[in-house]
Amino acid sequence: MKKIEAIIRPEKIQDVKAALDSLGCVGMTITEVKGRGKQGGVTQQWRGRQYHIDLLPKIKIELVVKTKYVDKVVNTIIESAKTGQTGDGKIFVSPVEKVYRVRTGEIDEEAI
Amino acid sequence: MKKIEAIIRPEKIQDVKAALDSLGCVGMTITEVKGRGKQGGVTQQWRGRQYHIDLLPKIKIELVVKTKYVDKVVNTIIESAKTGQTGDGKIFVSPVEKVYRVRTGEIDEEAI
Amino acid sequence: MKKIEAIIRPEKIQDVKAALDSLGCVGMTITEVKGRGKQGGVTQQWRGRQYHIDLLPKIKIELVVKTKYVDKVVNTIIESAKTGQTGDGKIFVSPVEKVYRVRTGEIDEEAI
Amino acid sequence: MSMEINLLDTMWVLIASFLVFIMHLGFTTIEAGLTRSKNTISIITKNVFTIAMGSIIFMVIGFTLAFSGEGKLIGDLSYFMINGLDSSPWPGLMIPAMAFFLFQAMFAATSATIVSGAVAERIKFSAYILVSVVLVGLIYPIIAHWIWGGGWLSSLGFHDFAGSTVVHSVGGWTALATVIILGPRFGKFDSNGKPQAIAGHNIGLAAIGCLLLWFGWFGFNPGSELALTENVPLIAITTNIAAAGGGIAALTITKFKGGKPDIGMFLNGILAGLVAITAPCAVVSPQWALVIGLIAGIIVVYAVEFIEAKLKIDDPVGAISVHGVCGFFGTISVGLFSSANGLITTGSASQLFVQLIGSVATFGLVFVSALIVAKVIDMTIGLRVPAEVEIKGLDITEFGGDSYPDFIKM
Amino acid sequence: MSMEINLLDTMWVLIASFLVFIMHLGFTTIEAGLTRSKNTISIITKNVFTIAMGSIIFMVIGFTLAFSGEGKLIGDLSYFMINGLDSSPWPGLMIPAMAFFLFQAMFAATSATIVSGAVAERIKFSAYILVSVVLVGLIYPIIAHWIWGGGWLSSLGFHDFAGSTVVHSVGGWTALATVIILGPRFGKFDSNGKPQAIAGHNIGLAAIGCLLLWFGWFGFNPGSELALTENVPLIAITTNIAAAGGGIAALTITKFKGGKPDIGMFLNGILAGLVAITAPCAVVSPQWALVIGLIAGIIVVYAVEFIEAKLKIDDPVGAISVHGVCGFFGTISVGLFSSANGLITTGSASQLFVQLIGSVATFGLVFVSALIVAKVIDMTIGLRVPAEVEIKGLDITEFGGDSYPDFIKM
Amino acid sequence: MSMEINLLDTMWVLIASFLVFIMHLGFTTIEAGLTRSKNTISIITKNVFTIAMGSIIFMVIGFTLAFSGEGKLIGDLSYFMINGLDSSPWPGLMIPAMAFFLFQAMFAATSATIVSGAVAERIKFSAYILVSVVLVGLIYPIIAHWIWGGGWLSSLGFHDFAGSTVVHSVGGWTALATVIILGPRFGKFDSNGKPQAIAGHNIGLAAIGCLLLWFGWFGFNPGSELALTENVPLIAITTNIAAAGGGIAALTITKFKGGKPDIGMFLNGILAGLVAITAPCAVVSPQWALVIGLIAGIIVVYAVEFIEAKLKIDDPVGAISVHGVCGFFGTISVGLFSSANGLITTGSASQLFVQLIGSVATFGLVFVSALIVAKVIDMTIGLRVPAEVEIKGLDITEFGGDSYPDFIKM
Ligand SMILES: Nc1ncnc2c1ncn2[C@@H]1O[C@H](COP(=O)(O)OP(=O)(O)O)[C@@H](O)[C@H]1O
Ligand SMILES: Nc1ncnc2c1ncn2[C@@H]1O[C@H](COP(=O)(O)OP(=O)(O)O)[C@@H](O)[C@H]1O
Ligand SMILES: Nc1ncnc2c1ncn2[C@@H]1O[C@H](COP(=O)(O)OP(=O)(O)O)[C@@H](O)[C@H]1O
Repeated sequence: MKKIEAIIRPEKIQDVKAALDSLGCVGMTITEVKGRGKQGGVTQQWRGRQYHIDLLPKIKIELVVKTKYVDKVVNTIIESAKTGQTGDGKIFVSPVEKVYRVRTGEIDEEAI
Repeated sequence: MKKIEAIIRPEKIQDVKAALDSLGCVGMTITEVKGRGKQGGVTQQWRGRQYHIDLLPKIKIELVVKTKYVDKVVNTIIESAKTGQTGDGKIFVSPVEKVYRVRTGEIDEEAI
Repeated sequence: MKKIEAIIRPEKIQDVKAALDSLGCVGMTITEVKGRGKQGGVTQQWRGRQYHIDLLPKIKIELVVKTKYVDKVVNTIIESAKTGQTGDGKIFVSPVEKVYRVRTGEIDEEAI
Repeated sequence: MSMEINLLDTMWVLIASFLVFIMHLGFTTIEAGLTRSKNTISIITKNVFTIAMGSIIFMVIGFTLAFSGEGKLIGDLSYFMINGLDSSPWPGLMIPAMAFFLFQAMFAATSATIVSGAVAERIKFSAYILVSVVLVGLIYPIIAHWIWGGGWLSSLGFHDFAGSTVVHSVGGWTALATVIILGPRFGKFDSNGKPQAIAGHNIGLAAIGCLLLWFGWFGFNPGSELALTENVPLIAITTNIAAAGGGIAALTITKFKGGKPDIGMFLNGILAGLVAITAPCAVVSPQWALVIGLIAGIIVVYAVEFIEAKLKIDDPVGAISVHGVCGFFGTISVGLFSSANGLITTGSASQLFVQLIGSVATFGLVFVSALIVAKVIDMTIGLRVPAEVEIKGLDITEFGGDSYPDFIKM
Repeated sequence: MSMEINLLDTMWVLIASFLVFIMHLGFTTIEAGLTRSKNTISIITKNVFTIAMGSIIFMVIGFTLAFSGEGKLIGDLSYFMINGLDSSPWPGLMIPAMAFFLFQAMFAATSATIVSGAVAERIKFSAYILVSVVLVGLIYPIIAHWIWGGGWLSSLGFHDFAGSTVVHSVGGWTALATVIILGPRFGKFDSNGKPQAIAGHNIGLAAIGCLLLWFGWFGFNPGSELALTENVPLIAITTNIAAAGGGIAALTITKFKGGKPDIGMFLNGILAGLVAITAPCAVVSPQWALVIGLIAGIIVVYAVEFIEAKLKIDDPVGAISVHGVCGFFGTISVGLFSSANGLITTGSASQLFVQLIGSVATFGLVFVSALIVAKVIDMTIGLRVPAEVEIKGLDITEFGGDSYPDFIKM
Repeated sequence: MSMEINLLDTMWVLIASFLVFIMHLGFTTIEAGLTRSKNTISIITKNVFTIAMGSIIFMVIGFTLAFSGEGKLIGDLSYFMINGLDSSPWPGLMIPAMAFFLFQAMFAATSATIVSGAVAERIKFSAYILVSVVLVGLIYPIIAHWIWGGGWLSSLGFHDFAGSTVVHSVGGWTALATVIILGPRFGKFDSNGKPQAIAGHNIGLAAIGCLLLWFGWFGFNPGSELALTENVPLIAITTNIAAAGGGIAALTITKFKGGKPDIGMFLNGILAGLVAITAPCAVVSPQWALVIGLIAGIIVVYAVEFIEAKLKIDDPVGAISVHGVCGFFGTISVGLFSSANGLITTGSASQLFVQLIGSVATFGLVFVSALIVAKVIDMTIGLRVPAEVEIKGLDITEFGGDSYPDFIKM
């Protein structure tokens, strides 16, 4: 099993959710995060004075999936989250050794 | 060392903390997250119109523990977080290669 | 590639960001979290009655970096985030198998 | 001259003006509360702008167009820049002309601030400025002239004591015309045209707004007597009981329709009752006022539903239903329930007929002229922000700020 | 008839009524601020409901039970639905009956809204509706009749100028009885019975509430003169200085008791001073008013502590201490500090004795009847929401909403 | 005696006092909104403390120093503890001495609450208490005596109708002196001395504050007539139009200077207009009032910029610019635009000269004495919290609380 962590634009969350739905991939956990990278940040103002915020709001989606589905899921996320402009985000895939379902105690592939 | 990530119901956080305490397992980091899965979401209303929220508030607990404690900790979490209804959450275990304590620079098992 | 997760004091985020900047390490994702550990928590009061909060606000920085940079980045974070008092935080390093850039579909080291 | 001034009346009208002023804070907070946090600076700036700009424009041009001259359709420029107004009594009243102006200025700006809620979360700030300037400087003064300034409707005997039509319907119909051109917010209707709920961000703010409006209405209606007479307590009572009735009716209906009592509709119901009683407040009994309030509270729930689901019009705070529709109902209710000449209370239909004429004529003028204004703006500087701006929120894009910088938001 | 109306007095009573109205916004915001965000829609709906429903019920039945007839214990139905009230002067006053009614209606609803804070975060909305309807429609009118409507306590010379007992103690004791049946919130006491702090969610809202209440009290107390006399400035001063004294005393005590100045208790102390001065405001000097305020501010801190830690009663906003206990103290303080017949100021104990009788009799009637009402509700439709509902919060469960949908909460 | 009391005037002054009271809620909310959430309890406690403490101190000592005796520089102790004040008319007025006192007490506390915003987010609570006690008990009374209490400036013909100098400049210059000693907030200037923006936390609260201040100003200025005369409507109009002008000017300037309309400056601009019109409100025409407002709105934008970028002084809410600088401008504007003797309106420079003398003398006395007070406090108990306390926020450290415990913050 693998964990897919996708950092995406907040405004894309509905599209990504819908795309994953149509893949039958419902389970996920999301977190509000802030990120920086190539994208330049934004300038805000406060009582006439400008200031720069380099950490921009992003959403992190975490999905644990069976290894064989990783490519499909990653591609789906890329397609539905892409705008082509800097700041679209990153996807990280990492190993997961065990999965448990709290409700039933089921483990690993049954628990996903 | 392993990282245990447990997604649980927000209302269970006190119970889980207490259970981990009695295990002597104090260190942890928690994050407010939202999740979806088998659990159906909730219907809210706004000025008389109903709408559906499929991402429900959850809490993610992250603990890095020595490998030998993993089973004990996981079981303790399962016991204290279970209600038996869909939405109880998931636990993921994944490898951690190195751990540092910022304050002292200690590493690995000393740092946990 | 490795993922570095650093849990630090919120008041240190500017210093850590600046230190990482000067290393040329710009990309990162941060999350507001709460943690407990050796640090004792705080006592607050509400209408004259005191209560204890054991989960204190922390910031989690996540960076995915090439394996060869791990030590440098970890040391930089330790230096810039340290105050010497309990509660300074932890750093965890774990494996990442694949990285994608959503915007371009680039993978792995090109995508970081 | 000073012989004719009644200082007690003067004080009453001043205090009523201050109470109407605080309604602007009511509108600001209720509209901010019922919209999303990414547009809070935008809506607040618009509402505060409205009272500031409105005070100036109404002084420069609005007052004279509304309240001068002999014209049947519009005033003249004899009080341009309120030149000539002083502390001598305003004709027909025992208060200084200055006091009369102040009260009227506070009124004028409320009609514009009504629009602000309906167009929220997507109108360009520059476009809103134009709409509201035309409204306070021209459209509102014309209707005020017709009904209160000696124009043709006042000659006809049209009765709109405190402005169900002059203020509320004018605001509501301008809002309707503008949002038709403006279109719904991104995501308000799904691909099948089914309306979606877009929750506001702060119920506490909304409640502050609603109760401040109720509070301010004690200046709006009782103050419109423009003197402190023995009839004023009745006006305060009818105002209060209609608000109560509107709220209770709307709360009850949502409970039985949707399964749960709905705070948003409850607050809207209170305003609906207040808007409806505004025309008849001085000529109905407290008991009929309660009935008017209850009916308005029912109307507003179904009007919101209808406008959204059937007309596919997006009105984030329900301004069209509350001010337009219930303003219309309130105007008509004079003809139904007036102790002097209501159809139900006295059997005579003549007043009802006049009320209908006035309401329809107002609708016609306001709706058509607002439609033209909105269309012209749309074709020139543009009425609406681009989609990305709307999605990111107007605060960060048009105003460069964040209304709650310390908080983590969704 | 119109000869006897004093329009100046009429205006004063109207304005005072409006100021009392705004106290409802004060209660709404302070109670919302001092409770958790998962119950904000619930508390707001209850408080806004209270003024809406209260206006109606008091018009239908409450007013006539309080202020009609010759009965020593309760009025009759001669003013049912306020039939017969008009603009002729209310007996003994120079203001229209309608103005008198409006002022009294605003008062009645405040006693119910006091209860709302104490029962917050766990009462069923339907149960709250019943409690408050009985309070405004029956219990409050009885006490008002006893003390202000020509009943037995007024014959005895009981002095409660603006309602330390009639309004505040009645609200406070009803709250006490109801929460005894209702029980504490989940988690308020740990397994050893030690009280736990449950922090509210918005200090800004709470401060808005406290200062709006202080503001509204300038209508509550000075308005209770029911005329604009030369004594009114004194009443405004005693009111203001007691509020100040109550706040400063409570702030100081918490600083020396708990180590840090406490904003929640500071706000409660201000209200304690206001509640206490409500009975004696017209008969004490500013200097004694300051003393009364200071004492009330001390009392409230210890009363909150005692009720929570010793009686194991959970009162989220301190309503029982502020309104019940300090209402009692204020009533007694007439007998202690009145310039005319206070024990300390004049050495005579007779007034004190009457004040004690009245306070105790009120406590008896209100506490017992509220206990019965709460018990009956509990045994029929149920007084309290199920535990899961309480844990999830009343907003999402009973009202289907979230008060701050854009924000991430704990 | 009662022959000489005018009850209408009395009522007016009472109502004006209540309106001035609500300005304290305005200050509380605008200052809380414009600062960070980690200091919200701190700022709210300070502001609410100010009105509570101010009411007491002004009763004990402030009033007598300001308004008693024949001294040219300061009053005597004949009204210590307001002994001797009763319902007989205050000399020269037709209102009871008690009413005059109440109005003045509300005024005095506002000058202290101005300081609270400038010193926000870093002053020790105990130090703030001392500064504000000295201000309300000594500094303010001296200036009030000079200008309104029969002192040397009133003999000179200095005209400050409602307190541009007495209240606002006194508050502003005290703030200036205190923040000079106090120093800027951590992070306000970078290592090159470049000012950084430190955003406040709640624009909704700030807007509530601004509009409540505007509302309260209808008591502040028109109430300062201390009678209900035919001139009062004019005063209300000039007040309103200057507020509008100040806001519109500031909003427009920020748009053309910084690229985006700025809500914070917009609100500051409104207050700037109000502060400026406070001295001349009774002696200028509405047209000149608009000009005064517009100029004040421009001044405030540049003053904030100058104080921050050039003087390197940190004033989180702009209190020095709004109250100090625009108070000065308003005082001068009497000499420029007064219908009776303004330089621009009549060509005579003598009044302008007197206005300059008074403004400069006030600045001298207030600035120097506040500097001494702040320095003495700094050298004894300490003026400022330690750096760690400031970084963590004053709420958790000095007040043991969190203003929004349910929310996740940055
Ligand atoms: N090395 C990294 N480690 C963790 N997160 C990163 C890293 N680089 C980028 N990110 C996350 O991805 C987001 C988008 O990256 P950015 O460089 O701005 O855009 P793009 O990937 O399109 O060039 C960032 O805001 C941040 O949250
Ligand atoms: N595949 C997954 N990857 C990541 N998180 C998941 C996944 N499936 C479920 N979750 C998390 O677990 C929570 C509970 O899952 P759910 O399916 O609703 O209940 P249950 O596990 O009891 O059947 C979800 O809200 C989500 O946060
Ligand atoms: N075992 C752990 N797993 C995950 N997070 C931890 C663990 N131990 C500590 N932390 C995180 O690190 C933070 C600092 O730890 P703490 O023990 O208080 O300080 P120190 O490391 O200086 O002794 C905690 O608040 C928590 O967020």
